[in-house]
Amino acid sequence: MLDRDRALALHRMMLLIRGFEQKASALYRDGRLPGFIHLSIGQEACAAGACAALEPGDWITSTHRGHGHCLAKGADPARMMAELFARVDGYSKGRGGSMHIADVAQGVLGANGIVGQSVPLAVGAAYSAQVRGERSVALAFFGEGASSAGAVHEAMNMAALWRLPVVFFCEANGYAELTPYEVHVPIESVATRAAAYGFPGQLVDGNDVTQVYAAVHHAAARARAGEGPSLIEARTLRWHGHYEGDPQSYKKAADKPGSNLADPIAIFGEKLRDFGIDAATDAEARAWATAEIERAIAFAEASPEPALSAILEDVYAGEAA
Amino acid sequence: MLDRDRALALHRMMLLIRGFEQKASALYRDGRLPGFIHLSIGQEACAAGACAALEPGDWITSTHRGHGHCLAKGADPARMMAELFARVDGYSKGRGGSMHIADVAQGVLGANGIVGQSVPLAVGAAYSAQVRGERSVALAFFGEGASSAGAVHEAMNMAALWRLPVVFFCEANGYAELTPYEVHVPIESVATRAAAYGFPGQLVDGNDVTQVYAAVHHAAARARAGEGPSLIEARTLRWHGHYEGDPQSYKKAADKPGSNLADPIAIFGEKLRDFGIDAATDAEARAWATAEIERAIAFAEASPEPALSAILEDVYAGEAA
Amino acid sequence: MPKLKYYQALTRALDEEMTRDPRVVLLGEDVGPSGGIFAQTRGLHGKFGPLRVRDTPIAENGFVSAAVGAAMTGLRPVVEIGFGDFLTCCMDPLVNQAAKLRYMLGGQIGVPLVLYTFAGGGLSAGPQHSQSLEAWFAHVPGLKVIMPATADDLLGMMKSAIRDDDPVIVLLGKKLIGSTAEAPVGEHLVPLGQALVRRSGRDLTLVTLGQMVPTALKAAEQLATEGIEAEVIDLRSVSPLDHATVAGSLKRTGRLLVVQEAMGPCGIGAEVVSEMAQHHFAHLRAAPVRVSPPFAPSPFTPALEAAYLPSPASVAEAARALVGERRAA
Amino acid sequence: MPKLKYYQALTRALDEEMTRDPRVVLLGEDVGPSGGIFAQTRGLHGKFGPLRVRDTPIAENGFVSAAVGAAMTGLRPVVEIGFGDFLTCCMDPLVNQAAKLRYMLGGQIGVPLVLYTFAGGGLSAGPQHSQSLEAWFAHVPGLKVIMPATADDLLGMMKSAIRDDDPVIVLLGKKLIGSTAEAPVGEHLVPLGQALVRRSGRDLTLVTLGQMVPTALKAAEQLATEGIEAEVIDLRSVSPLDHATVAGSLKRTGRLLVVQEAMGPCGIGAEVVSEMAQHHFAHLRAAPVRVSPPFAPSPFTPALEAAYLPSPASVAEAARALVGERRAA
Ligand SMILES: Cc1ncc(C[n+]2csc(CCOP(=O)(O)OP(=O)(O)O)c2C)c(N)n1
Ligand SMILES: Cc1ncc(C[n+]2csc(CCOP(=O)(O)OP(=O)(O)O)c2C)c(N)n1
Ligand SMILES: [Mg+2]
Ligand SMILES: [Mg+2]
Repeated sequence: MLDRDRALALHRMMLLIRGFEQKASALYRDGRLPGFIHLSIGQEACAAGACAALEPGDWITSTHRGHGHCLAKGADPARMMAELFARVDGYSKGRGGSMHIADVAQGVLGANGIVGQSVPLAVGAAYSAQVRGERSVALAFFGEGASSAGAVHEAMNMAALWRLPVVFFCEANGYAELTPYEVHVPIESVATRAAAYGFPGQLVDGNDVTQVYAAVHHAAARARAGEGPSLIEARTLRWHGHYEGDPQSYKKAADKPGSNLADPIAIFGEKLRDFGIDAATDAEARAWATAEIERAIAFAEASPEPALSAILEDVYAGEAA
Repeated sequence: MLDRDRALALHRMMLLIRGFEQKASALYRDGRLPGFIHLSIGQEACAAGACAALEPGDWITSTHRGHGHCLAKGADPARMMAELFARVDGYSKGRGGSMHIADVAQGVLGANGIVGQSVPLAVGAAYSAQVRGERSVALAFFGEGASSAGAVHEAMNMAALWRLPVVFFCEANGYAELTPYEVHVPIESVATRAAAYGFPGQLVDGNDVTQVYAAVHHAAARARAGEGPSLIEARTLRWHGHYEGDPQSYKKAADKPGSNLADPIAIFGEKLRDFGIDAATDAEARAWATAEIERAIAFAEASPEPALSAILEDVYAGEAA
Repeated sequence: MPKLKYYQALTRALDEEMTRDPRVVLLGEDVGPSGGIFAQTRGLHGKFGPLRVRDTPIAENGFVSAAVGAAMTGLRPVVEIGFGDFLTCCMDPLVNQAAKLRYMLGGQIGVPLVLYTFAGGGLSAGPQHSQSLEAWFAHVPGLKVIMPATADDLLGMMKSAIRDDDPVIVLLGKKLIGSTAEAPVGEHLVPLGQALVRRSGRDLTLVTLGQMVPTALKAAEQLATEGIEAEVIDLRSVSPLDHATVAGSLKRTGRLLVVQEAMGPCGIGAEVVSEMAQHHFAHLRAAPVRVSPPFAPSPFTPALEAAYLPSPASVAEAARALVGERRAA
Repeated sequence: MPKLKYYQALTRALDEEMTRDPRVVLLGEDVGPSGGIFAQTRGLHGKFGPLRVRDTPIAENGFVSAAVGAAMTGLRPVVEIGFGDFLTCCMDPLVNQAAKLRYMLGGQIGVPLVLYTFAGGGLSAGPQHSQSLEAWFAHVPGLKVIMPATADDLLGMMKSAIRDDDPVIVLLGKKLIGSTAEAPVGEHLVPLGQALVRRSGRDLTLVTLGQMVPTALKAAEQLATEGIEAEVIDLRSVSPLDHATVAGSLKRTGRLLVVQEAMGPCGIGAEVVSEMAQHHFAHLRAAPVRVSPPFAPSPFTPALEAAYLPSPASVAEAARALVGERRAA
């Protein structure tokens, strides 16, 4: 299913996400980014694999931990970085920050600060496609913590009843804020819950981008064929804290920084050769990612702060500058 | 499991509920009861069977369609009727009406006008029992319509995580307001959802009081033994409209008034002899139920309306009359 | 003249707008084949089909949030929430999503969503089925909030709401469902954000809204027989709120009385009074007065509910006291 | 004197009350072994065990409703909601259940529930993590609402809230988390429902609350250097609201300025201004003034947020204009 081009694209995207977030982490530590940021370092295979399996006209909804999702669905790292810097060329004109990045033209309906709401929002997009007879699919990213939210149940039930073209992608990174999986999920796998709605559920290794890609590809095809929703749980690990600066004292030893953590980039790196990607191409990909991050930072730094008049912009229609 | 005494008690309770609600229906039609009322005629086996399987120290939470539940858990029909009449001796002092009847001393934590909330409220009562080391069990009544509510998912998940002594009793009466089961539930049975939380689920015939009793008895014993929650779906039929006065044009032919509807009282009536209950005892039970309803109405009619000063009573502590 | 009932105005508005614009869809509990509990959506499912007129499960948070997602992706959804009290079950999609998405997404999209619901008391529906929660939504930037009090306003404002590019909360009066107005002929649009002077008067400015409009008008009639002329202003929109119309009247009367069905603290009355006190202090020739129910849940008991809600008599009483103050002054 | 930090006051209140009363339990996301995201519950799980200090799943509606059920059956639960903005996710159990159950059940039970949350802006937390929603709850009979602005008030009011037999919503200031006060010695109880005059002054009554208290006090200091003496009243409780203390001050100063972080329309400021206008009109020697942010979501951008929130400078400016009006008068 994965040809060389797609494999290379996946590799490049994981590198871009990793690079973007490592840079964001460093910038945050240096006090250059305001507010809070939530990073998905270690989870790149989920964002990259899932979004690569979608088409340009498809939609995603994301969470508070959305940088990877947005990048993978085609958002511009430069405009994203400008948003982190709170600059006017950011996706939210610098007024939303990390938690509200969206690129609607690319199908990114937005990161979201309210845990669980990404799921019904995606169901709404899928309903929109159904009404208008479009072939778009909507994919909702959410965490295992979010799986407890009532909104998620309501959304899955509706999607099943209406046979909507939606993929529920539970990116289980081991924790929700400061508590582990088992504080939130009383069963072996969230994927089991698909049976509660009568659609298929599948648990995959979220550190293996090929598994993620295959599962989403299959689910999206199903959705597009009018066969309704699917649920995928991808198991991965959040390497960093819940937010940057989190001391992470609550983490299990094996999950702590410094442990030997499964690295989706390294795991896929082992397979590059099988896809006909040689070391030179790998090096080129790495250089490209680095250059993209540099471009992003230069763009962000060059972008001005929003004017004070922007406070009242975009509250209602017709109030853009 | 069911001895003669219990069987007779079940029979009497179903008669009482039926009698109470038929009378309420007539009174409502005559314009003697204000507001709206929701009746459970045809569903008596659920309330009677479930509550008979509980102990006096156990709790129930109920819904907008709660008369049967309240009676079966021991509420006084006279004080209930007074509430329907909006009189001061009603359970809510005449200020709540049908949808807010409670008798906390009997373990009835209240009917409730918000669909779904009966379920987390019961989970809270179960948590309370767990913290205090009491052996009480909480049972939540809810409809198949309510099963779609996020609050229900959140509650079941919590109950599973904390292994709480709670029984989730889904009284599926074929409709939620004006729409049938299949508009709300995308699978064969709500009972299937138990697997989403890792506790047992069971579908029973909600018109057979012995099945309901047995299932709840088992679930309550399990809960009391510290083995956690269970989910029971009982299939029955709402004979009347969603509210009294509902024209019911939306009903399937087989479910319409006048059709040959399964009658839980008649079904159990066939078995009375097996339990050693003869015709004379049956007649006595019927006379008792009629007398109880008459007592209730006399009590309600004799009770005064609340004084205008009651408007500000019981809003905050220390504001009782 | 043909008459139009309040609930039929809703059906007509939906029908006309769904006919005009294929992006308009309707979602809610029982809005489909059954035609709704008040017959308010009758005929729409048959006419526009099961995709555009969708019976939802009982999942207010979920389907309102889904409607937001649909509004972000090209539809113009209208959602029904049966009773205003159940808005407690979908605050997040309204307040943290619909209201803020245009802003949070830097203007990339808007959320052309309409939510209507039946609110208010007077039907012995009890504490959980009688509330008036408009003030909550007037407190939230990004939302518009309207409360049409007559069938023709409902028709015209609902149509404007559906054409509006921002989320609009429409609070309808349960007790007004059977009320009638002359049926407007042809396209009838009433702009949002404009109050209406329903009765002119020189002695006091009586500001009211929603179900209290008929009450206020009755009070005004009674007052007129006593020689007191109340100018009755129906706010119609509470966000944005047409302070200019209120101020214009106040300038002439010097007396302000606000009557609402909602709880007093932090209600629309508080907003109107404090806006007038702050910006039109010089016009106030007497202390402004708010009339609202006592601070308590809505009682089921008919006699108590009648005493709880503002009535023509209690409104007239407050007006007399206010005007008496003038006479004394 | 030993110092007490704001977040430590919370821990201490919980610790003391859980020690005193075994019915007090604590529920919330991350309140358990981790000790909370601001270290606000550190040590409690170890001391009181996993049943009384419960990490919940992310299910605000569910666990707040469960806490109501627990409160009906003998416990006195305290629940944490991380950010005030997430109150949108548990409005029903608060408004339709906790607030009304005593009434609906005819006084058979009460709901001794405390919900605390971190609200307000000033930390570049953006539109969904910066709101001040106290007005919603002040609009609901059956609830009490408090906003302690200092560590000692937090300690004393939280303890009173836990002992209160009615549901109490406690809105804490995120920006106040690291603020300090002198640590009260021994049992420290502050009654609910009482405002506090934090600074005396003859020229104007500056009413404020929560995170705006330090801002108002700074403004008052600046004003004092200019010869303007502001009396600063910290409301502390917004429901019930201590109008008497405000009126007492207003009687002396004749000038009213209300400063809040929440949106203006239907906010606490509207309530205070209209209450004073209605019942103490004669004391108002000038138009009362409300200061609040513009009607828009809270911007993430630090510079914009600083301009958006009331600041010592903008408050002082409003005070000067108000007092100038006096001088002109
Ligand atoms: C409704 C709501 N409740 C609580 C929070 C606070 N919160 C932010 S992230 C988070 C944990 C989410 O866990 P998970 O869904 O597993 O996503 P992850 O952070 O692991 O990516 C919580 C509780 C929130 N933002 N929204
Ligand atoms: C949160 C909420 N949404 C909607 C309603 C309106 N409503 C009252 S009863 C009902 C149907 C409930 O169906 P079900 O749970 O099957 O119970 P039944 O009426 O059949 O007993 C609805 C939608 C409500 N009371 N609360
Ligand atoms: Mg997680
Ligand atoms: Mg039902």
